[in-house]
Amino acid sequence: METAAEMNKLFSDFSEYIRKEQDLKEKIRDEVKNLEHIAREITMIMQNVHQNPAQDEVLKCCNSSRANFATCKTHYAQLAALVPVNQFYHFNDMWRFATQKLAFLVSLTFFLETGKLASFEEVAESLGLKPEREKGFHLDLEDYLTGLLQMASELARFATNSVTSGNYDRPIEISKFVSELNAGFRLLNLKNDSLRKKFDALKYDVKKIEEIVYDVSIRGLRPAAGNADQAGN
Amino acid sequence: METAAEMNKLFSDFSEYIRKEQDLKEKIRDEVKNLEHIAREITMIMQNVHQNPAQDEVLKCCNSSRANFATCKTHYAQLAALVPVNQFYHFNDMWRFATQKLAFLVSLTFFLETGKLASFEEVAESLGLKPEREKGFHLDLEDYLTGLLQMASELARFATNSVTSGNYDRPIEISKFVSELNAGFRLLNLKNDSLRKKFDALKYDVKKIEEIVYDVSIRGLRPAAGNADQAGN
Amino acid sequence: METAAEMNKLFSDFSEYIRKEQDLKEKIRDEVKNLEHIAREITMIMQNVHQNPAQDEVLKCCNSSRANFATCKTHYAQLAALVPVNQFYHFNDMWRFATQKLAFLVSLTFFLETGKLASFEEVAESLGLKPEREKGFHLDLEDYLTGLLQMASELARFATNSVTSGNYDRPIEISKFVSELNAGFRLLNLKNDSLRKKFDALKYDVKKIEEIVYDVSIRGLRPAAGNADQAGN
Amino acid sequence: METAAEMNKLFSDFSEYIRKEQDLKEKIRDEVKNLEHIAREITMIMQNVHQNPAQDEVLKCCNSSRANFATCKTHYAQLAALVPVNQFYHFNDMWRFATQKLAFLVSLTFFLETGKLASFEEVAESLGLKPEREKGFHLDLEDYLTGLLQMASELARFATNSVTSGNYDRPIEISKFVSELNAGFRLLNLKNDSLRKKFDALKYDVKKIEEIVYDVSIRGLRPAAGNADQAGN
Amino acid sequence: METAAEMNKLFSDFSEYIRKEQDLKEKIRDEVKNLEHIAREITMIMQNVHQNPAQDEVLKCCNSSRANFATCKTHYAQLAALVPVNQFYHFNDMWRFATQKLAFLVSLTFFLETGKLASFEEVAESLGLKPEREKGFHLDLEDYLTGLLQMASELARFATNSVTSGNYDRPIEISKFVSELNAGFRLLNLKNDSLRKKFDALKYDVKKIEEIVYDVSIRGLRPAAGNADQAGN
Amino acid sequence: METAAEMNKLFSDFSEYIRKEQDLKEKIRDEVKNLEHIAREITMIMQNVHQNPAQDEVLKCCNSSRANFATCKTHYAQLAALVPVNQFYHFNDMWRFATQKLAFLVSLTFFLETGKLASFEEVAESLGLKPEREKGFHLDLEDYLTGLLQMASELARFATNSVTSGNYDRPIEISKFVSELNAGFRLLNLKNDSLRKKFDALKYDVKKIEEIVYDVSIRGLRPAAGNADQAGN
Amino acid sequence: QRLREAKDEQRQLIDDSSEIIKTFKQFALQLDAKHDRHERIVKLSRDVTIESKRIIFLIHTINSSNDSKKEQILDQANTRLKQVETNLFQAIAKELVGEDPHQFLRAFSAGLQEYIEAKTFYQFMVSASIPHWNEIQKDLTFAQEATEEGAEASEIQTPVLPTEYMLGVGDLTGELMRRCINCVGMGELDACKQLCGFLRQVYRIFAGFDTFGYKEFGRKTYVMRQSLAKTENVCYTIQVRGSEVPKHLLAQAIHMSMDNPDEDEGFY
Amino acid sequence: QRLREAKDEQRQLIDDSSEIIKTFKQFALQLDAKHDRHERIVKLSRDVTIESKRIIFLIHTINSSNDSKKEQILDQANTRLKQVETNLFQAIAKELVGEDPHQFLRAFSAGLQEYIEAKTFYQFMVSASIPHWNEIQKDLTFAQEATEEGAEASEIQTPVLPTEYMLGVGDLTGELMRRCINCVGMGELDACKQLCGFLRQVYRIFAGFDTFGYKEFGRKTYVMRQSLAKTENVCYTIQVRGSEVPKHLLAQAIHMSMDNPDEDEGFY
Ligand SMILES: [Mn+2]
Ligand SMILES: [Mn+2]
Repeated sequence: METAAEMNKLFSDFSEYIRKEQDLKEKIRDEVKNLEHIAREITMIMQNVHQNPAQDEVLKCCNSSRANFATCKTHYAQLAALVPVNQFYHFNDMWRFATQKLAFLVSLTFFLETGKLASFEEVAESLGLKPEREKGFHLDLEDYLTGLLQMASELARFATNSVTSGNYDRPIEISKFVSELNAGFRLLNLKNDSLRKKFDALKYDVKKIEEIVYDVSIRGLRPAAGNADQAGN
Repeated sequence: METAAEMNKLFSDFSEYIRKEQDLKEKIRDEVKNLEHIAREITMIMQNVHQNPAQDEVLKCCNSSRANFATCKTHYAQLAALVPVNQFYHFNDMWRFATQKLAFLVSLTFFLETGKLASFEEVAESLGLKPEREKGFHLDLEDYLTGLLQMASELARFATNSVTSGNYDRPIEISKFVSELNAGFRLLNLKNDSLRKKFDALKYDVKKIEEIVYDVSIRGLRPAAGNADQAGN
Repeated sequence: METAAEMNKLFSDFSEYIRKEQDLKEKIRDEVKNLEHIAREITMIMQNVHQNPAQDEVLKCCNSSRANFATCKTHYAQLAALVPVNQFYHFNDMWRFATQKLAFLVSLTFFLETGKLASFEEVAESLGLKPEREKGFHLDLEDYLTGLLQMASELARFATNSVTSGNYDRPIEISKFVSELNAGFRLLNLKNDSLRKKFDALKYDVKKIEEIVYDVSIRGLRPAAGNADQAGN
Repeated sequence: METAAEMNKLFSDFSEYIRKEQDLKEKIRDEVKNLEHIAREITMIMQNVHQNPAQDEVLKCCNSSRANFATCKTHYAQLAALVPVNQFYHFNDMWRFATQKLAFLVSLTFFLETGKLASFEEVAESLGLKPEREKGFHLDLEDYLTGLLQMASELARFATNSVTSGNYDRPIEISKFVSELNAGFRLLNLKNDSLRKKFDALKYDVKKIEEIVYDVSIRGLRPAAGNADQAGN
Repeated sequence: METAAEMNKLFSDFSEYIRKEQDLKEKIRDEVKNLEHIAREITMIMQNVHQNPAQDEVLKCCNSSRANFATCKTHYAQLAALVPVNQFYHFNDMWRFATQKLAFLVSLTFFLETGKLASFEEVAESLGLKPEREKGFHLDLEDYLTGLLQMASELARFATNSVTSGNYDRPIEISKFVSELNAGFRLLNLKNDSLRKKFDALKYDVKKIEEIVYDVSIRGLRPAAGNADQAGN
Repeated sequence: METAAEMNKLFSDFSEYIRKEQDLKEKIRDEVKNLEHIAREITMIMQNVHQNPAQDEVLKCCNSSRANFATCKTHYAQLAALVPVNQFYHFNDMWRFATQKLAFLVSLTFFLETGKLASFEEVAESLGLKPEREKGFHLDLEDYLTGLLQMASELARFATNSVTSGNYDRPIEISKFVSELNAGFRLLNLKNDSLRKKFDALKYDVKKIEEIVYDVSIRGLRPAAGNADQAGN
Repeated sequence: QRLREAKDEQRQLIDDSSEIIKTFKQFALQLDAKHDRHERIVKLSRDVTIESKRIIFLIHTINSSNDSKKEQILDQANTRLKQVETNLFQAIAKELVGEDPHQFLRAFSAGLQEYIEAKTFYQFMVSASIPHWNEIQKDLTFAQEATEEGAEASEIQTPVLPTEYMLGVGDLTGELMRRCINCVGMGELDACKQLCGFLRQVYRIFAGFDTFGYKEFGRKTYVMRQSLAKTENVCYTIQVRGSEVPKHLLAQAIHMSMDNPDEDEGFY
Repeated sequence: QRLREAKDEQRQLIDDSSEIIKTFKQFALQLDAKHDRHERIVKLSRDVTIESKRIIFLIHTINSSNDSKKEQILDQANTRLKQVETNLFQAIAKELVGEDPHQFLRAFSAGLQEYIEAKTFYQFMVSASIPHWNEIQKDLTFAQEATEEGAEASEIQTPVLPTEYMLGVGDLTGELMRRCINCVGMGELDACKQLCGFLRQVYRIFAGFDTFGYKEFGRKTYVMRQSLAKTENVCYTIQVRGSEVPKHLLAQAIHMSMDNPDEDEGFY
């Protein structure tokens, strides 16, 4: 019975196809686990800045993180090798969470080193991701932005602990930075999704940091040079 | 304040990016509506086969459907033009349902015309879709398979109405075909997802059709030539 | 403090508004209860046709129903007196369910009496409702249509019980009628609402009735002249 | 600090009160477990009727059930002794499920024995419950009605299995009975509660049974008057 | 057909019974609406204490509330007249919510007047309820306790607003009171029910109030003994 | 019919098995209730430290707790007698909650007495549990860890109340301790279970305590010698 | 629309011999007309929502009560509100002529509520009070040109139902809470207290409603209580922090805490 | 495993001066050991599940009770079941040596239940009855080689808990329902009745359990009732259809209704 044989062949092909996809998912999952592991490692390292907010100690942590980011590149490269170029979004949910966390850690490290915002391209580059969808395995804009919001929250805590350690400069620097970040986010027309919710939380971080600056200002703990006249405004 | 300006620029870019994506979705949605509309049209046309299962009438319906499939090509082409090649899966859920229904209608039409299974490539071709992911805007295998299961269910109903109209040949032909289809699906290692559920329903369609064949056989309504000896087995 | 006074005025106006609306709702609810009560009565009467599908018994039930429809008119008149012009759709949900059920019962009665579809105007007239919004308290088109769909479902059951009582004519008559109804509904652009859902159920009723006709046909019980010989094969 | 001491005293009293109530609940639960155990036993006994629907075997099962109902009386008496007269409804939910199940089993047994509906008083009497609220530990009307609905569902299954055993009489008898039950329930103005939901299921049981009678009728298996012997085939 | 007539009679009786119960419920609902209306009135009155937490203003609100509690007694008396003595718990859910709210309002008023906890008997007496189940229409212990938990939550808010108005005394008084309440509740072995859930919220209220006292203390705003005038600033 | 007999044997064996297991569970449940009761008692005692954080008062509470821990030993011994060897984890869920709470209370008491972490062995010994599974009825490591996390949360509250009482030393001591604990927990590979969730909450406790130390520091209330001048700026 | 036409064509093709089919063709036209009207109103409503949200956003950019730009911004907001009324609500009103407006309420409810939120927010910033719904109704009532010869000119309107109005006011409280938080940043501490007082007033009234049968009110009251709590906490924070320094230094200190208060505009 | 090592390294780097840190390093080792064992058992269990499902699938391919291939298929099923026992369950048993097996029950429960489903399905096809769990326990008990010198050889096992056994039997009913439906297609009408009887027996027993505290049983009983109803409906259909022709013609007619009954193998 010829037709039956043909149909049989057809379905055997399908079966093979489905099996392959399941295997692929398994491999992706393994690679993502590696990324999540590194993310946890870096998180642990960066916890130390709260204990010891002196700039040279902070830079040590940053260096240590940077070494780990390098390792990420390898894993993202392996992930990219696994995922066919046009199927990025077919599997995207599997590594989304890890990427958000790593974006957070890169931008935190960057800020602590330079006092500046790590641009989208810089974060992508640090993790070995492409900055544009068209170019292949890329950093998704929403994941980058989610990472920035996580950073703002961590910086609020860092401002607190800096004061406790007698560093009154840092909260002011952080306040300026997070204020600008807040202004930036307000430019985005965020729909009512998960990003929007996280953005609403940002306002509280902003307020918290401002209160610290206020505490420092009102007690004259603000570092003098150049700012004294401004206070007289 | 230079940094603030930079950051402002950065976020304006993001804002633009997000706006564009929302616009794109709007356009995709419009195109999908067109596809869904055509699918409803064809469904209406194909309803007529139950009323009048004579082969020449059936073929008229099939012709009428084919004309509509041609129109689908245009819309799929427009959809393909909208969706960047590597973002197929980013928006896939938006047209999945329409594609499944169309795959069902193509394979039904094909079977009624030829008595054969429309292959994956033939269905893709009829709708103007690529048969392989790598080649661009393609037909997803699961959508094709879902379409086949919908067809089996429709054929069970068609078998009933054929008998009512005095056509005792057709149920036997359908029975053979759906039996083979069932055998094919059994080759697939389907996980417990929506496809699996729909496949479980197939068994009842198979049983239903067999009962009709049984009814026909037991009353000697089966068309004679060549099969008579077999009945004596 | 003037603002406080203004605010108080605002909110006491609002309280007054709400209070009046709730009073009105209470009155409407009482009237609707009466309608629901009658609908239950008629439902009970019409259950008898399944027990005894002989046409003369069926007509007795129909007569009995008709008497009850007359009573509905009074209650609808009272309802109409309560509801301000142009607020029909403000309160519509309260009697929508009862009206749908009554529309179902009227059209069922009508079909059993005449074998025809009760027109929109006939159903409205039977219940003492206006056929157009402009003319007063009216029958909503969608409620009428919902009633028809309920009728189709009841007719599927009636077809079953007719066969049980040895009446093989009726299923064929019903099949023709429901088929036409189905074709009619397919002409409508139904939105994804409750009417759409009920229309989806019509598919199953059609199928069910087709299978009954199938059973009757294959056993040669079909009464039409030309088929008698076929059954004898 | 006097107030604190007072408050402590107050809460110790509450604690004692709560403890007592929990103890009482514990005792009630033990008694209810006994009832549930018996209900399970009877359920097991009554399962046998499906395997062997011959009337004499059925009656054996019924006798066996009756013995168990007698035991229920003791446990209900003990329950009544535990529950203060005005707190019946405070704890009612604890035995509601068991009582519904037992009401179902009593009415099923009664129907199989007599072909009639066990009245409310008969069910109450069988279980040793009072038929009226005012008289003490009573059978709640809703529990009785719930039991009847469960019976209808079981009878649909019994009709199926009777046919399988070649007993074509029984479905007709059951159909008549359940039809009347259905008409009765339609008189009740059930609100949107759990009973209402179960009542909606009755519609399906009625239909199911009607279809069995249909199947039997269309194949000429329906026993004409006096064809009792045919059932014995 | 005699049985059918009997069954009809049976179900007519049930129908009558159900109708009576629904009528009773309707009457109870009306009475409960009155109670809820008063509860809302008092809620509105007590909202004023947040705007103006000065003790004399607070006492004015309390007086105004007390007048309303008196009216409750009438409605509870009418409710008691409607509900048969042994069916309290059959309908209890209908007024449970209102009673909890009133218990909350009584105990809040009492605390604001006296700084003490209103005992179970005092709350019952204020609302015209019996303090014991056996004595008739009573206050349920769980409703009383639920009221207390609602009060704790409202006091947390009141502590906040007192500080805003420059009253640093009150939070300390509230903290002591709620702490004791918390200790009392910890004695109770609450099962996993709705009360338990509300009790879990108490933990947060306690913490919230402790943090207010903390804020006041660390800024040296805490009135030393005899510093009452400071609060007036 | 042999098979039926075999089946009956099978199922009666199983019934027997279930019955025995339920009896045992009942006994375990009673014993666990005793443990829960003691845990509630100790919780109430330890609430007092928040009211009166002076060290001598705190120690009184600790002594009082210790007496209760001794009673636990008896109940754990009885529990151990009930649970068959190698079935500890079959029933573990029944006392898990109580043990976690007791582990929390022991480690809290220990810290308040000594300022140190109660080791796993010390907690096990205090409750009369074995530190290793091989040695008998033991303390589960995860339950111990859960207890520690509950302690951290309670210490955050205690830090707040210490400041309220003018004790500025304690928050700093607590901060150091909880920081170390946090570092310790970060060494563990926690799976996504309940322990992981509670560990996530630790983050908030750490932050809360850091903010208290911040408040104390910025107001120059920090008692350490070298910081005094800084506060004077 | 295209689809509708295609379907119409299709209907032409279908056999007219059946009475039922003929009737259903009529039904189809009726249903299509209703759906089309509904769709058009929904689109207008969506535009109202978007523009109202933007106006709210604009009002949030007001920086300080004595800011020179305040009046300018409010003028702009007012102009845009007028545009919404004339361009969009008039169009909705036209669609409703001769119809039962309640039949299409669901189509324009969202837009109407958002517009009320914007309108009352605007008015609150101008006069510290909110207009009665009767006032707003006036702005949504339009003179209709006599369309046919001899027909006299009449009034058409988009109805401002009291419930819709009140739901809009409910949402307003959320914006006022946001405004309060922003005010702290700008050192406008008195404004915070004023906002808090107003929110309490609104909450008190909502708490006094019988929300039975008005589900949305229950939900909104709950959300409003949270907004109020946040606002009260802001006021509390101002008070306890203010306690540490003389009052007149407080606002100054808060200003100091921001580096360039005057350049901040647009960020808040 | 790689990750574990990385974490271990990390732990080396951390300052050991703190007593707490030292202790937690110990805890980490303990937890890791447990998790690793758990993971290994889960992997074995997953393999058991996959192979058991395949065996069930294989048994479903048995086509007719007098099929020459029936024995062949059953032999193959038996061999593969033996392999599961020796290769996989023995490995699980080794992991459980010296442990409280209940601590890891969740890790191997799924596999064990699926294996029981396959095993009882096999046995049912062989003897129309199912083995006692004590019988199955024997197959999952293994002689352990004396690992250390002088140590005496002993037995190790993967425990077959009665509840797990019964849950597996619960799932078996689903397979038997499927078998019943397939039997109609193959014309094995007597087998249908036999299966239906067996299902009733199992359902009856499940209905008699006190499922209080055994949530899964409640759920399974419900599903089982549905399977039973389907099976009863199959038998019903056979009966009413069979009524239309003499019995001896029925099976033949059913065969006739399939074109090439002998070539169908593998499809069902
Ligand atoms: Mn808003
Ligand atoms: Mn299975």
